[in-house]
Amino acid sequence: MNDPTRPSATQGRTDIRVHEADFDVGHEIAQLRAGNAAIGAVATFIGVCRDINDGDHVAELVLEHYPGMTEKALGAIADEARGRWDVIDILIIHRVGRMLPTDQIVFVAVTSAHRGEAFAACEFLMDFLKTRAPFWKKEQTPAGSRWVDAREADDAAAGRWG
Amino acid sequence: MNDPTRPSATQGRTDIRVHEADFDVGHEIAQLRAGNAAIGAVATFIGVCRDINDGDHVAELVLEHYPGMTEKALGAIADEARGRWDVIDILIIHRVGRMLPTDQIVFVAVTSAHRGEAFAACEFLMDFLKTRAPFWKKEQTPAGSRWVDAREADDAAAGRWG
Amino acid sequence: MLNILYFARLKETLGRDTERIELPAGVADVAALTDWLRARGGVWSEELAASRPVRVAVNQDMARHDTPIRDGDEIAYFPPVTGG
Amino acid sequence: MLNILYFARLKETLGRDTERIELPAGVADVAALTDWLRARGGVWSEELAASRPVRVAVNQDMARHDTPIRDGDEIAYFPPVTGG
Repeated sequence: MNDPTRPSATQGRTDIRVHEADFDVGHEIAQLRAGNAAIGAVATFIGVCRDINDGDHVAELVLEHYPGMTEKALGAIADEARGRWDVIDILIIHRVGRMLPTDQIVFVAVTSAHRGEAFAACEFLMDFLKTRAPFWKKEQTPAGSRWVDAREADDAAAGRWG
Repeated sequence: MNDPTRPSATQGRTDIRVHEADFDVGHEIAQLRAGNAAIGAVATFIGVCRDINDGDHVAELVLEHYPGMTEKALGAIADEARGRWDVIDILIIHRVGRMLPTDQIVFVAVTSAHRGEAFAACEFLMDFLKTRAPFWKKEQTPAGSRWVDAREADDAAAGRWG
Repeated sequence: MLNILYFARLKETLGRDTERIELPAGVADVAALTDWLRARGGVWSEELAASRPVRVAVNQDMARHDTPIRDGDEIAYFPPVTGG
Repeated sequence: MLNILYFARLKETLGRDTERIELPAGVADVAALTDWLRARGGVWSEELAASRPVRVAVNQDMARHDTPIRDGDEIAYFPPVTGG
């Protein structure tokens, strides 16, 4: 992982945060871009809590994680993305704790000189975060609370990257 | 193109804007998501004016377009994306006129229930916008002003989608 | 009448952004109109040479050489696009 | 000593989120530790059955059955991850 205290225009920084608090994507994007004229492309992804999953109404979601390993796993995923694509900045914010439908859960932003690298790295980060970072979702539905099962589609998405 | 005055939670709206004024991505994302608990994924892309292109310093950029055809072409691209992926909202904002390095040029945002569709549609929209929408860039460099040549990489990127 | 528009580099080299002309006799498609314009000579034959990557839109849709042209159409000539 | 952590569904069904144990005699890798825990019977043999999709991390890195375990390690048992 790059030293986040000394970004350069073309190498940027990796910034990984795991916390309960919500985040402001407009502010985060502005901070990431601030004054860096080497950036030509910013690809971002926001994962949002829906009110329905597997056909059932979801009233709330609780996200548990493995403190310490979470940051380590996300750092390793970011390093892997940097090894594959020529990106400038990588920002990953993942919330934990209690969330309601329409709440933001995760934010990934990648800056690069060109759009192809930004898009690829952003989608790669999400696919690997979904399968390699120790987060677990528990949903509150009318039938009670239940742990969300891992999706085969997520393994398939991560598998695409070879 | 969907009627932008009557969005539904799962079909959303297509919103296309071409203008000189800058835009606030945080505000636009918030407006797009506002209260829609069917949205699980928001993929966005911001294209930014760099201070260097083809090795030369770029002092400013002027974007010309073909009023009328621009909106028509972007609407057709958005319709094509809706035909290919199950997306909720599509927002495309493209600036025209004079821009300086670090200025935002284009913003594409796609909402969907799931991330795969949002990512694919967002990248598709950018690839097709780059090759099918009538915008032309003129750069001001130390050697004078020059029209930017179309890139073969952009044709290749659009060609990928078959 | 045809309304012809020129954009970007073509607008500068041809020295105009729009012109209105009577539909020339015998012009029924894009290829024929381009030939007719090219016959003006000078920068017209240079800029609209078959070797140049010129794009044409008819009534604001991308056109091909064999796209029909009718009286009242809006025709645009421009270089390959470079937005985004 | 080993520090063993349990997360999500496993934490609930096994009734604990952490425990400290002496490194059991003969346990040198993940497979052996899992066998040792499974030998506790009841929910342990059910939840850690080979047919269950249980994941293991050693010192906060994803581990495999043959990943070595040494005294002082932090071992975590959890279901497949579902974040993002």
